[in-house]
Amino acid sequence: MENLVYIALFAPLVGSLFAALFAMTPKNLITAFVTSGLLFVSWVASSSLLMYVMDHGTISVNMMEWIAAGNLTIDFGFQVDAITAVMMVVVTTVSTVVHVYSIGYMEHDKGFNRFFSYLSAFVFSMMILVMSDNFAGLFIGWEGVGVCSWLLIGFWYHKADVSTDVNPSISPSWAANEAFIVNRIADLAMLIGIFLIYWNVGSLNYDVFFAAIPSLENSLLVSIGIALFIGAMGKSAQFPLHTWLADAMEGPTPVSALIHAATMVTAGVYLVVRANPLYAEIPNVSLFIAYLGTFVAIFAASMALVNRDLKRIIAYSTLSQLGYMFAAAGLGAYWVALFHLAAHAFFKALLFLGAGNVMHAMHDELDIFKMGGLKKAMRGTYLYMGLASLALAGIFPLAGFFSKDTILEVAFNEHTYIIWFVLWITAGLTAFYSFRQVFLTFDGDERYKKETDAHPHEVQNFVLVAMAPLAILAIIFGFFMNPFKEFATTILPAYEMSEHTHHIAWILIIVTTLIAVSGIVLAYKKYANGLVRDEKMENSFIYKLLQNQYYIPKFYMEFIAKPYKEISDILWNKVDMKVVDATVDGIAKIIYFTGDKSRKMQTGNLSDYLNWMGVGAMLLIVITALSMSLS
Amino acid sequence: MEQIAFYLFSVLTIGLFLVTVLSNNVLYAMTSLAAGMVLISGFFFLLGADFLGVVQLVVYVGAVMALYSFGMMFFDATKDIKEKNTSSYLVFFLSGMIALTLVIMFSAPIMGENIIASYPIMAGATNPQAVGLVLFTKYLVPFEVAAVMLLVAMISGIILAGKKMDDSLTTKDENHEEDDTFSRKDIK
Amino acid sequence: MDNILSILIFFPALAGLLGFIVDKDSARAYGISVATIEFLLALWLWMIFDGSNGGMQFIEMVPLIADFGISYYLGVDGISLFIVVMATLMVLLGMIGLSIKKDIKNMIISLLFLEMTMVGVFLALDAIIFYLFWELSLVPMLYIIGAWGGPRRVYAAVKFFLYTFFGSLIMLVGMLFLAYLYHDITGVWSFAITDWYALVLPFKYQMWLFIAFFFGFAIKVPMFPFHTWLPYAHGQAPTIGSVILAAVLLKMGTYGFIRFSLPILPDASVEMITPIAILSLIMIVYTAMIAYSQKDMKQVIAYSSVSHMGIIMLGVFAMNAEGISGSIFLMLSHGVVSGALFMLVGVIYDRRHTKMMSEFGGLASVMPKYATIFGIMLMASVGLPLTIGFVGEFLVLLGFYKISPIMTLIAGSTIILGAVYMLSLYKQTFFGPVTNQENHKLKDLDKKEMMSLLPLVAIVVWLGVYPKPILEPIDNSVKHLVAFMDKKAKTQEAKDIIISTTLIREEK
Amino acid sequence: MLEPINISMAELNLSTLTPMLIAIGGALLILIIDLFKDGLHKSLYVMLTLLILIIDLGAVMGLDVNQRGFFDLMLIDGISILSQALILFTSMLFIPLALTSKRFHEYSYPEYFALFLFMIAGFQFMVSSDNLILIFVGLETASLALYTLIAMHNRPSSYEAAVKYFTMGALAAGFFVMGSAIIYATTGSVELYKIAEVLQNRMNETGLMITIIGGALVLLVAFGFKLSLFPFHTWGPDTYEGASAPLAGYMSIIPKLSATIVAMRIFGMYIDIGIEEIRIAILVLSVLTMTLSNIMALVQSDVKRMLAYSSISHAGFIMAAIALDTTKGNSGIFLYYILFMFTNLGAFSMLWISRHKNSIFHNRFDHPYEKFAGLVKVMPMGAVVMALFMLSLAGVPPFSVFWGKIYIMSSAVDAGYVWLALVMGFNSAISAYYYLKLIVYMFLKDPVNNDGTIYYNISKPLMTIIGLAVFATVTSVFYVQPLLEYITYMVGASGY
Amino acid sequence: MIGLSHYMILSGLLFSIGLIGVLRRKNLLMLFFATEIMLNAANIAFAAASHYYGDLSGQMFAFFVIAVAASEVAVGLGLLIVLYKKNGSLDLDNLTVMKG
Repeated sequence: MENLVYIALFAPLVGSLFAALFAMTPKNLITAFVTSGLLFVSWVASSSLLMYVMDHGTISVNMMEWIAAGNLTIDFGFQVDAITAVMMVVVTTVSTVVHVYSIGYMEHDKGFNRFFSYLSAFVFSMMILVMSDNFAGLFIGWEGVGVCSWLLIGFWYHKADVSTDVNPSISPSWAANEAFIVNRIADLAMLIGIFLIYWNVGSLNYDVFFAAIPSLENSLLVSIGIALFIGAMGKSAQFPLHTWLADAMEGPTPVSALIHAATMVTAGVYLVVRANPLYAEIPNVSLFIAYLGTFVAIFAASMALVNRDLKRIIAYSTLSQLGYMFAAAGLGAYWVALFHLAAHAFFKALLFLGAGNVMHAMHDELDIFKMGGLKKAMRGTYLYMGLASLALAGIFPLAGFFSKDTILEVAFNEHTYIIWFVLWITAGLTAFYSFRQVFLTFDGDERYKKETDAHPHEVQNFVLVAMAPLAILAIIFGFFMNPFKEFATTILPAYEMSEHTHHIAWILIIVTTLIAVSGIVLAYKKYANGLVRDEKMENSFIYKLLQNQYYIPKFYMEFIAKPYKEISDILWNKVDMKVVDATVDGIAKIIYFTGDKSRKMQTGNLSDYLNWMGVGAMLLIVITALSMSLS
Repeated sequence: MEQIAFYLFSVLTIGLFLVTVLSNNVLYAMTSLAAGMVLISGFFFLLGADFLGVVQLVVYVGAVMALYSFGMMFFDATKDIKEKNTSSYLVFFLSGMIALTLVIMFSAPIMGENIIASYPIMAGATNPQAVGLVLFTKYLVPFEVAAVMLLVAMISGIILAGKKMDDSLTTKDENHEEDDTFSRKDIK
Repeated sequence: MDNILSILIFFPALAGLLGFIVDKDSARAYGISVATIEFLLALWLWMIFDGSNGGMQFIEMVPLIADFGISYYLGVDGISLFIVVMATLMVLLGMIGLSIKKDIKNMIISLLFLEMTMVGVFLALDAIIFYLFWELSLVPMLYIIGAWGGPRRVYAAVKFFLYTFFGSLIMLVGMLFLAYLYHDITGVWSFAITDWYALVLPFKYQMWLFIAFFFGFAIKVPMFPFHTWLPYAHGQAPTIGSVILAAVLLKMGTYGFIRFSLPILPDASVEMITPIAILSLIMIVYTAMIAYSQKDMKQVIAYSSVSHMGIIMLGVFAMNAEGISGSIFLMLSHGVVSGALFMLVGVIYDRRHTKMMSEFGGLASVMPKYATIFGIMLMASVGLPLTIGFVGEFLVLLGFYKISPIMTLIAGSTIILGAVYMLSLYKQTFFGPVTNQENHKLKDLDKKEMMSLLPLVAIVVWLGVYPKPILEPIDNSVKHLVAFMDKKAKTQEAKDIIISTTLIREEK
Repeated sequence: MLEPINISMAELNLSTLTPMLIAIGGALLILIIDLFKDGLHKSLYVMLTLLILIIDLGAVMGLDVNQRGFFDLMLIDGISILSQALILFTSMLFIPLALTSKRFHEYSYPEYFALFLFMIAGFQFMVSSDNLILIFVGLETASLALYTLIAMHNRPSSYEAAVKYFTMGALAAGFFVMGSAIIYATTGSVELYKIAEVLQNRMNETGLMITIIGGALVLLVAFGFKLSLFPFHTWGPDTYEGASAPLAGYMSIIPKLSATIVAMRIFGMYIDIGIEEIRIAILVLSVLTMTLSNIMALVQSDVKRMLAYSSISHAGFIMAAIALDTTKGNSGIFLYYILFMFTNLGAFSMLWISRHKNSIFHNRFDHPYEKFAGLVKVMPMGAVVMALFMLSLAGVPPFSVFWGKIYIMSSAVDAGYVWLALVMGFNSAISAYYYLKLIVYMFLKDPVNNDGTIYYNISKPLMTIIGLAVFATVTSVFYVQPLLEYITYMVGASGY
Repeated sequence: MIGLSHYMILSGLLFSIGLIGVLRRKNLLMLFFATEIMLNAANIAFAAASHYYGDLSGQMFAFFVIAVAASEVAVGLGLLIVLYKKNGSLDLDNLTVMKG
């Protein structure tokens, strides 16, 4: 089994390195085949591991010692347990699909080989992240996916910067940097968490740490919990570190599908789920997580309502769904969070890939106001995206229905009715914006004919075929909820609904389904027959507020980025040059100046010299008189 | 008697030397210097240092003054020398302060009670005899060194005042008249 | 071969002397050959070095001025071994990548002499010998900066020399005072560091001595506010000068703290943790911000060096094996990474004769290999896990966390601020469209440049993934050191703060 | 009538006098040779002087430590032997600098060499007596000869230099005599060991302290002049500039060394008997000297003048060691002088070989910095050698001056004057700037005048001397130990 | 009764007068006069101390001082002659080529 672990882990790396060899050469299909093939291998290995773990429980392997200093020993240790196995399968599944999809999507891109190299490298990092048996290993993966994300968001690095009016993300490279830097802020907190663990437990291994939790003080656990969660907030783009995710849509769409929907952004959720013994001990923090998640869910959904950018809408919906996951995890329903994570991965990836098809067809036009009526040209894509949107909206029997409803039930069950209510509202909003997007894109008049010079056409068949597994999973995954629960709860706490909740569960389901359906209906009413722009509404304060993402990016720009730059400039020009350096030079100058002044005593006139001797004698008298009187 | 002589001589010496340092006329200065020297020999006689007094007269009034006279004639310094004595306040302040310090110092009970003379003035001998005795035993080496010093002074005087100094080899360009065999051979 | 250390020190110098005879056109080949031999010697030293032994090895001792206690006293332990290896490596790679045409022979000879002094500093166990090499290292560097540098090279070179010279003279007084104290207690004159270790000094003296040493080391490091010579030196120095300066010369300062301040003055070191940490934090944050506002690529890296040196300083004063080992490892990694970055800037400077970021943009499209290597080094510089930069930084922050969580948090901002300025640099130069027409013609890395950069890339990855071969000997020596300090410390405060690893293990 | 006095030759211990007699005899020999034959080449006289100095050195080395001779007038103790040997050795190194390829006025006089030897004899007398009379006479002999030697260079600046030096010297002589008179008046003796005894007894007399200290101060003025301490140093730069380079180099060492020895004897005595004020006065003077002359050296534009100021600064360094009055400090002085001598010998020789007859780079200076610009391109070896000397002067290890510096700094630390060591450190740092300036000119600038005639005055003997200086400067670390051992023994043996 | 102090004070005063001359004079020849005064002042002190202690060393010193004074005059005049030949003046204010 150990070999399977290594195969699952290193196959993507091999693929990545192989592709890297061709990174600077023109497009070569072999890179795509090799990487995709190896990913498939990894998927097979992961799936077998899943099976194995189901039967035999956790597998642990220790590859080698990584860092050892003082009392600290960090190994490259991997363990595959239920959580990991689920994550591995999700990751490999989505990434295999995305790889294959990319063969079509990146067909004409100059950086074709490079793209596959990056993509596989990402998968490798993600695998490390989920497979590591200690926090340091997790951190490797954590940072690794960060870098790959940076590389992939900035994949089209050659694009120039534009002003935020034209493109709120400025440029791919700008967005990439933003993503990296924001993530780093969170990583710092995570590091602090790791340090706290080390100095109080003496080891970074999950097992050791979890075993030690009962003996640790609560305040300490709270600190660790907060620190780790801040880390998770960065990676999962929770408020207030969420801005990067929307900007990350600058990357190629497969990247958005894989990284910014299905896998990397869920790493935060994974962390919370993974650290469930910790969070179980600190209910206050958990509750905060739940509230924050809830807030983000509605917050992001609200922004999605008005956005015109196809990918950004999906990005906000991802954000919103991540909020759901955190809400579940925060409420203690870890397996539910994990289940929603998996389900979301499938349908969201599908949605993104569909969006990629649309983009392709529209020559990279993303404004849904400029589309419409695309269903004629792109039936398959329409089908996929509709399906995925239904799943997202939580319509029976699609995967989203099961997972989302369970979360709502949990919220209800925990008597956190506010959470339930907000999430319930959000479910409605979700349904509305998803279908607003679907209808604006595919239904109604063919606005693109006027607005653009695109000639939309369906993508290659193999691409559609490649997307099929995701579609299938999006449909059927919900039915695996019970086996999933059984499997996951082998190591996660089994969350059971109270009797009461059980009884009214069907009411909740109906209520939820109702709001989702009404959302869809509303969207249909408004948009299915073409776009009617409501100037008044678009100029209203709330609309503007939402469109500008509550002015948060602007706020960050104006109150953090710009002042930072200005302070830096001041520090350099004013402080470092004019104070610190000038002091040093000033001392030198004073010495030099004194020399210049005192050389004046050397007048060249003997008479003055003789007088100096007299002065000297006088000086001696004064010195001695002083020292005599002092002593 | 001794007191009268001391004070008289003191006042005179001080006066004469003041003339020496303050007068703008070189002739006055020199004359008063010579006179002061004579008076100083008077002090020597007063103090029983007869030999020293005589040497003082011979060397100073005889030799040194003669040299200065020659020098003065050479430099044609009889004409009034215009000196720009700037910063005289400083000069007088410094000298005054130093004088004051010295006076304070010397007002102290300098005279030691228990000091045993290393080279006592012998009872039976005249001063020149006693001086001679010490000079040619204990101080023979300094005496000889003084001789060397005078030789050095003589050589120096001759060289410096000599004709050879008129033409400087140091500044003479010798591009066409290279130095003798040695350097030509060894120049790199 | 018991005298391998002497050979290591004097081989380059001898080769430098003989180099006067070598023909101008062959000088570079000569230099590379000599540097290769020297590097192999260093590797060999590593091979025969007993990594499990934390003490000094290959000790050589010849009394020089016996009456004054000065002897030619060399030794190597895990702390110094790798810095020496790195120094020889950087000289070798620097020479391979050398692009200077003017007076190349003088350059090669200067480099070889510089190599002698660098190796000497790290191998010396006698304070005066240490000081000797320490001062002597200024001379070739002065020449390298002053003769091949930019427009303000003379100013930069002189500033570098005088500033360091000034600091080290204060340090010298400290050394003399220590020797005096040693003489006072034992009746014997000795400048041997190992002898000094045995001294248990009153707290007051420790403080004064600490301050004296501090000036010498802090200026070299360079710690805020003594850092202003560095941007000039780097800004004006030729590539090779910057490489050596950043990779090796700066490490002398931090090495000095480890070699002198900590074991000789443990109580004072503990007492001074807070002030030093505050200075280090200022270095870390302040210079990172300044780096962000630079317009010259090289200045960014120069200031980033200061910032990273701040982390190293923190690690040194973490007073536990994790932190100190980490800081030594970080010295190595910073040496490799900043050396490589300076080489990379040199590459572009050779082509365009400018280092201003505004002149570039979109280089990634024109020079993909260059951009890749730069990117790898950038990631190592910002401390990405599995690159060399992470291990040290992680250990340092981890170690210092024990001292002060808040300060660690501030210090940790380096991972953010570092990313800010490095990514901003990368974006400005490598990303975006190629705006400047001249950049279209740029050639990617040639063979020579690849030869000098690829080994560094390999090291960056290798030691990032598998730092054990280096970390373990370092750690052994550091544990040795920390245990020693723990034993020697007198004040309770110091005893509390210094965490001796072995003791903890025993408790467990 | 007086009794005849019987003196046995053995009691006189004439051997104590032999070294000086050899020098004087040699000088007379040169004068006589000149009488017999005119126009002999200077190389003859140089070699003759060298031989005489060698014999002299042999005689000095043959002396036993701690003996007195000639009615206890001569005092041959360790420091006397040491300093005589150093005087002779240094003279031997400097005198061949006369063998330039170009002709200079002073070397056309055989009397130059005679005066040189007389001067050496004067210095030898000065250092080997504790009788103020002999010290004074020796000092004056040497000084008068030296004034003449300076003036014999025969160009306007050398007269100016000689006159300035002479006049200030005359004033200093006045102070010396006055100081001695005060001491004599308070102690009734002119011999230091007796003075010390009497002073010790009279220390407690009320009101006398002021006179005791006053006398020492007046003497200190005189020595301040000789040692060129601030503010009595003003002759220094001008005289160095006016004198020929070898003589300037010589003046930076030997007259100062002799004066240092005497100062060590006199002021060491005062400090020994516990008059702290003198120590403080000396310390203040030396600190002022090293600092002020250092910063004045910063702004010089002529190398020789810079070296003059630097020598003054080094003298301040040394004077500080006198104030410490420890065996280590006093040994340090000798060590410092020896090591400093090699370097300064080299530096001034380098100036000397680059001396042009007419100043072609500057209308006043012989050796402006510009002259050396880009030297490394024109004459790499010369530049490297000069740089070595500059680094040594700046106190960069392992070159010679460094060892002297740390030894003196260490003795300051030992004596509890850590601040003094720090001041020395600061000054070394400041001084590095102007030494560096020359290096910067030589290595980092482009040549101004590239006709390759900078080493205009070069000759084989000069190169040999420079080679020696380089060798001694670079390898100093190997001979410091035996030297130090010897010096410490000698100094310790003579009770300082 | 005239004591040693009287003579010493006289000597001190004369010394100071000499000092005035040295510090004040610009003409080298006249400056030299002043140095003679200083030496003579010291001589009086020597002779007086010698007298009061009944010791001859002081007289010896005075004797040698006179010798030195004479030598100095010789050398000094030699220098002055050279200087005068070249400069045509003995004024110190003309002797300021070297400075700074």
